[in-house]
Amino acid sequence: GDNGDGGGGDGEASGEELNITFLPKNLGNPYFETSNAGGEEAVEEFGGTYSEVGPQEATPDGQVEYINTAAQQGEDALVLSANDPSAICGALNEARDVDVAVVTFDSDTDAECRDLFVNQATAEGIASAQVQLVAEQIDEEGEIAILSASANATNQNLWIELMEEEIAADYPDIEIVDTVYGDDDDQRSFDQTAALLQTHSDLDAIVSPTTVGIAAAARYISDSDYAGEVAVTGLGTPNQMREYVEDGTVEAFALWNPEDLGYLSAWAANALASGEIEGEEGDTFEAGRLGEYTVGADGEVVLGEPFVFNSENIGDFDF
Amino acid sequence: MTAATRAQTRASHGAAERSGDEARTYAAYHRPWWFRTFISAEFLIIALLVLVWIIATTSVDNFSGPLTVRYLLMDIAPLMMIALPMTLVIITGQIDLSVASTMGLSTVVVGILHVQMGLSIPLSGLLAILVGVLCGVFNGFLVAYVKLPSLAVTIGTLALYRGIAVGLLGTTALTDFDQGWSDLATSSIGESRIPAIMIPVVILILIFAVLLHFTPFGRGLYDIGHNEQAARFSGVNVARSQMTTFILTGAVSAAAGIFYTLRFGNSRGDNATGLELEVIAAVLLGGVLIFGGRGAIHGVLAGALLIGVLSSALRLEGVTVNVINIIIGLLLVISVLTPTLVAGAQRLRERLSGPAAGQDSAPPTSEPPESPDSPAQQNSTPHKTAPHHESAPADSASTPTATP
Amino acid sequence: MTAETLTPAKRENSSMRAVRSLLASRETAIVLVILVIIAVATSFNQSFLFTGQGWRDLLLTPSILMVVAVGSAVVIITRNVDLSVGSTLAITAYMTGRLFVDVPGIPIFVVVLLGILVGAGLGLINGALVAFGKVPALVVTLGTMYIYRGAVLTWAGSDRINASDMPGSFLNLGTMQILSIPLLTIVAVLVLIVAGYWLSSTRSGREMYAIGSDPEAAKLYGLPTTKRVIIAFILGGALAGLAGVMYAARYGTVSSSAGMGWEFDAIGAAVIGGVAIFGGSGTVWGAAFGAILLMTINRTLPIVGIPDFWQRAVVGALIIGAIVLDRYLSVRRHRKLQEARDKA
Amino acid sequence: MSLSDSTPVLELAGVRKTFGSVTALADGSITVYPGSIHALVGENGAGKSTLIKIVAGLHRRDRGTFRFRGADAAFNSTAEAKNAGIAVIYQEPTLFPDLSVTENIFMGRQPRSRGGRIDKHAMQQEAAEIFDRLGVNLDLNRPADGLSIADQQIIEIAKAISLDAHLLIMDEPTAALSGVEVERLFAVARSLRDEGRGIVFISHRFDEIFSLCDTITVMRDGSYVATTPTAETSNDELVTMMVGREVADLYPKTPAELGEVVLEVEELSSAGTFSDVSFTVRAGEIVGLAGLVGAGRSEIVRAVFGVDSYDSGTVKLNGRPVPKGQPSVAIRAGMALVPEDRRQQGLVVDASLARNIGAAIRRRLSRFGLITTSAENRAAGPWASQLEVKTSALSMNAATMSGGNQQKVAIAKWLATEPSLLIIDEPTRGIDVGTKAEVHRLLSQLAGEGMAILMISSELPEVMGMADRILVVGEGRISAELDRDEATAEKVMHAATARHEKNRQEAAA
Ligand SMILES: Nc1ncnc2c1ncn2[C@@H]1O[C@H](COP(=O)(O)OP(=O)(O)OP(=O)(O)O)[C@@H](O)[C@H]1O
Ligand SMILES: Nc1ncnc2c1ncn2[C@@H]1O[C@H](COP(=O)(O)OP(=O)(O)OP(=O)(O)O)[C@@H](O)[C@H]1O
Ligand SMILES: [Mg+2]
Ligand SMILES: [Mg+2]
Repeated sequence: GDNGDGGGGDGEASGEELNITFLPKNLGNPYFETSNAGGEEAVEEFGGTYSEVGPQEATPDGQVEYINTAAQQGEDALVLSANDPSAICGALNEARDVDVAVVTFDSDTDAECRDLFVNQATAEGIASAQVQLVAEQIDEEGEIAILSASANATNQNLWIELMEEEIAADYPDIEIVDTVYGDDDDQRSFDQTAALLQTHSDLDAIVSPTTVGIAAAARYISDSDYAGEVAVTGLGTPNQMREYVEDGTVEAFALWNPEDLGYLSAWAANALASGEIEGEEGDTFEAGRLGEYTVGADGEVVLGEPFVFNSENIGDFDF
Repeated sequence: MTAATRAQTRASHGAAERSGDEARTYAAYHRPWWFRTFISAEFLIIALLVLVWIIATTSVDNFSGPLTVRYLLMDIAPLMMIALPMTLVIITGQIDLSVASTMGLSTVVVGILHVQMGLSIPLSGLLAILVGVLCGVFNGFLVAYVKLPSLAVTIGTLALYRGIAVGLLGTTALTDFDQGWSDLATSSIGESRIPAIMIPVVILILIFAVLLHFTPFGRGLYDIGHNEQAARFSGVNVARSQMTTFILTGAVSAAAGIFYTLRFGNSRGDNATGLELEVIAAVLLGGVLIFGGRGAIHGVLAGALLIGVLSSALRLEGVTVNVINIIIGLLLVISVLTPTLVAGAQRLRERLSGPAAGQDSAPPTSEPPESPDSPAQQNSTPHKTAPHHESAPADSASTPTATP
Repeated sequence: MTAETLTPAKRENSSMRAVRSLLASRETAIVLVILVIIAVATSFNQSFLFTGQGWRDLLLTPSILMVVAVGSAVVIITRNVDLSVGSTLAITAYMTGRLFVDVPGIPIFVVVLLGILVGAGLGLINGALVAFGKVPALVVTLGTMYIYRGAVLTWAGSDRINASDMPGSFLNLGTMQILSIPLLTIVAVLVLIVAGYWLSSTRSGREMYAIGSDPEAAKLYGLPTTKRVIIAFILGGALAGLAGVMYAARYGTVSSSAGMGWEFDAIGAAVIGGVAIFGGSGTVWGAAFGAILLMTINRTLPIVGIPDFWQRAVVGALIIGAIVLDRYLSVRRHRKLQEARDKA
Repeated sequence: MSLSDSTPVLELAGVRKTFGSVTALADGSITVYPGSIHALVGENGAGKSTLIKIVAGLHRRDRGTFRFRGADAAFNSTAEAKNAGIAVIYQEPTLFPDLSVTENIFMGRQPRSRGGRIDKHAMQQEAAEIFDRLGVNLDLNRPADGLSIADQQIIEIAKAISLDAHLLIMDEPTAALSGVEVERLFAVARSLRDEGRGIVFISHRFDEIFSLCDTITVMRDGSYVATTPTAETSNDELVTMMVGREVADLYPKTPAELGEVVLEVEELSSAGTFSDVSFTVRAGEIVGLAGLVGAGRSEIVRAVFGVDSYDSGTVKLNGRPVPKGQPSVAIRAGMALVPEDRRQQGLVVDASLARNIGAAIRRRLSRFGLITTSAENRAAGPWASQLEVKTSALSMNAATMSGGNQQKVAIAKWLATEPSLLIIDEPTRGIDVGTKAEVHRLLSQLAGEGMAILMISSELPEVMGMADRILVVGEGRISAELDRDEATAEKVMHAATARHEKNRQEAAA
């Protein structure tokens, strides 16, 4: 580890051992709990020190403090999901200046402020998986609304944009009537669902490309008069959604395996911090049980295709 | 010829006429200088700060690293800035809970003017400060002239200003700020580790220290906090002074908002949510009495720094924000509780040492059961507070103060 | 100077007086405002009121804040304030989930009881610090707000309770309706009725007002001020604790940030409802109606086409409006009395 | 009704109470028998209120004997005293402004019906009965907030009566009452006496004492002086016992040469407090404002000084108009006001001596807008020494000083502004006899140096001894103007109560 003149941190003391910090969008988010568990698993495999820090609220300024702390501590690598593409750039670059390897996953920053971005799936793939899910569930016609995380979440915004394009092109009878933001906060997402249903009485489906949102929407609808009337789909974790899939509120939803995402990100960080790769296009690295990955354009590494969960297969998963 | 010398001549005159005694002279202070310096609430918090700093330097990895001072100061710069005018407000016995909301509004205003409308940073900053001043005027008007309780008013404007900020931008964030200015906000002074923001912060500190401790205006603020009525009888313009303090908090909060915006390159309605409580915690930790009338700038700075150092050190130790919250909360409660505990212990000791007087059959010659200058007794004189007036003056007397 | 000419109709017919004071009361005014808002919202969107779901949400949404606001109102009436209720709510909400996870099969009523008890305990800490420590409530509860929130953050970490962690029978309570009235609303109304009756019709209740009206005079009267202040805080805590359990049932997911900012909403509701911030006057009914007003406005804004981002601004404007109105009314009353006395 | 063979209901002997450095009560003694109305008299600050606060459980005595109904007593709270059967009407009404008149009477012991519910009907009825007995007509449901001092005092009385106590203590209950109300109160007091209760009555009005009370205890400077049956004493004898010396010695005003008109007040009016007030004060002159407590004298001078606003009229100082509502301007124009309540208005008691003395001249003490503690110390020292303030250092808080010394500081603070007009409200209220004489000497000396002085005092001998000219205020109007030579106690009292009499006649008609 090369932690600058950090005053004898434990990185140096233990020689080869790498310090890797995971910084999710916010704490208490089950999605990141799962991905971070994957990260921890990987760090244990290659023998580093894993730590997890994060803000309470999913805001960029909250993340900056932790990025600064990581720089102070002379961590070897920082693995984070960005709350804002540019707001945290300055802090990230300062961290990189003191030789902290920066890997983003799940939600990217501008390409020039990180070394690698581990993408869960291509944005097109994610968007189109969700469009197909909702189209199937409402027979390709009707009003749908989108319940997103915060209005400036990079990944969500990109997916929403792509979904809008795809619907406009391929599904003329589907109309997106509203896009609202639950800020990845339960209560707010829950209340937003209620407001959506109140405001748009002819709504046929809610698509929520965020795990907190989809769970809140499903929970609201499951015991309301809208159960069975309004479809809910989007991106969710099996454990959170199990109940609603079983009671029929939710037919199917999609997600990649967040545990694998964290796992891959940790390996990528390892490869960077140990000097194995530079993060250039074409670099390849080993990612434990997932096999070998190649860095694509703009320093992007893609995990794979999203996976669709439904009542038949949900019992096979526990995360 | 000053008033004082004239008084002196008259004094000697009068004394000579009356009794021929020599005119009495008075010592300036009844306590030696070391007592005044070291036995004070402010010194206590400074000592605690130094202690925590030493412990952190010696036992927290990386605390002595090159980046710590820089990030620490940048983190608490808004806190320090707003704590200054907040000190003035609390010394007059009022409170301003709307500062963080004003700050949030200011970042939104800067964002809209600069990013969306293309105005330059200085111009949008100036307009944001103007908005902050307006926020302060609104608070100040309701408190000082309409005579509404500041607690209720600023709980209202806490929601109102935040609501306008969030309303204007929704949850979108504007992030496209002029890079030059953003770099300036996060730059350091020359080659040092001190962030450049400390230059305006130090200037503000000096201004507020002089304003509070060395001007008639500052003296008036203490008077208002101790006893608003007496202040008015002395010719202090109570309403105008209060108005001024609220305008100052508004303006400085807005300025802190500009720094915040540039540092994080981020204009969002919910920026700095909850900072008001941290500011108030810093001010109270620094020895300012919530009822008004007591406190000093150096104590408040120590309070703010203490919060900053604790947070920084604990974060480096991998302790998350929750434990930091608990520690700040405990410090706050203990700091306000200490005088009562000390007085209670004293009373207990006196009660134990004297015979149990004041029971059913108090012997006529028994010793005083209570300390003769126990403030609690003086306080029990029946006196009627005006209905709209806070219980502050009455209660403050019951909190034994640790003034040297 | 005597009062003869001032009040010619001394012993006015009591039922007439009741009607008149009802019409003039703050509570009536707020109910009217709420009704107007509901009418406006319904005219924009029929389903606001006339569907089962609309009706249920109308009643359900304000219920939890109502319970917290009732507790806060009692504390404010004694000339204190409790900033820690949001954190208390978070603790008991998370505890509720934890109990179901860690003690499988625990009876629901035990969980409810524990929620109330823990809330009361946290309130007792506040009350004891305020009453015995002679420390202003604002500072104490600011401190305990940090401490309680920190405690639940430490306890929960990044853990969160999901709907599937809690038994369906418990979650059903969150949405269950009895004769089309949601159970949580019934709980809130019961709390309100009991607290309202206690404050208006018992000695200890009236003493709350006396203490808030003039603490010094209360001491001269020989009222047990310390005890009463502690009771107020215990009650405020217990109701926040109950609200935490209700929160878990209603929202199904609980994380450590539950109830963030509720302390200001609860105080805001009380102030809007006519509870004077420095104690002595106002009713829990007013506070409860204030809570309903706040939550109903929140839901109405999007319906009438105002982005709900403006919701906090409206809340703030309402609070300011309410205290300015109170001030205006009291000045006017004083002037009238003054004039009446001059004429005498 | 024989006094000697029954046990006294209240017995105090050698009771002492100090507040910090102030000895409020040095040797408090009184013995009250059932079926007796016992007057407690003494000058302001003699310790009467302190004595009864000890009986009421509000203060704890430092030493001395306290027996209630034959048993040793020491109440730790007012609740204990109340439960034992002691009802107290305090000097200042202590009501809950937000609560109704009825509730104020019964707070903490409301009649209850089953289930602990307050029986509001019974409560109303009981309150109505008490008010009938007192012969007053008050809206029972209105809040106490905004009631006149008189009405507030009546509620206090009703409260005490409803307690049905063995001992009823009334600390200046009549100070704000009109003649009719006083008569009613006396009737009630006599009937309570006839029921065998003990009553302690404190008043500064001798006529009331002589018509109501059967025994009189006199106090002076915190100590017991004498107890005598009313029948065996006289007005003059009481005064001598209270004051302890010949009255004339105390007021050494030396005639001074009158100069220009300094203060000129024309047709000053303020709704509800005073109307059509016009007067002048000349350099070297002491003008006294006399009148009953509550007549509005303090309000007049507060308006003149600018602390309160007024509706119409003009104030001129040295020929130039003084804008209303701006004390800072009045101070700069040369006006000074030593207010009546030094703890609440005159001083910031939690601030140091130096800060207090410098408080009104801060602008003058600052250089380039900056003020330092040493500048304040330099300015304060000479004034403190001129007034012989007894304290150890300039940094001592005013709160640590005795009342008399606080008053000196308050005066010093205003003399430091070098005013051309000094307004001084109750200059010697609650300060000891020695200091009193010093203050009088000082005022006289200042007038001699050409200062114009406007003095308010409720002590008739003080006004008559000190003032060159006396303005009598009754119900917010100047009802008489008397020169030093023509002023007699009778004339002043007559003018002060003139409108009271008129009211009483109107009310009777
Ligand atoms: N709480 C207190 N702290 C300090 N000094 C006090 C306190 N209460 C009373 N004193 C002082 O004790 C003395 C006696 O006061 P007290 O009120 O008993 O007089 P009093 O005889 O009732 O006078 P008055 O006729 O004006 O009501 C005064 O000098 C007063 O200033
Ligand atoms: N708190 C109050 N509430 C209502 N009326 C009041 C109050 N204080 C004073 N007043 C009224 O104001 C008028 C003047 O009162 P104040 O006691 O100041 O007169 P004063 O002549 O200065 O008497 P003092 O001898 O006490 O100085 C009276 O009519 C009185 O009833
Ligand atoms: Mg008295
Ligand atoms: Mg007066």
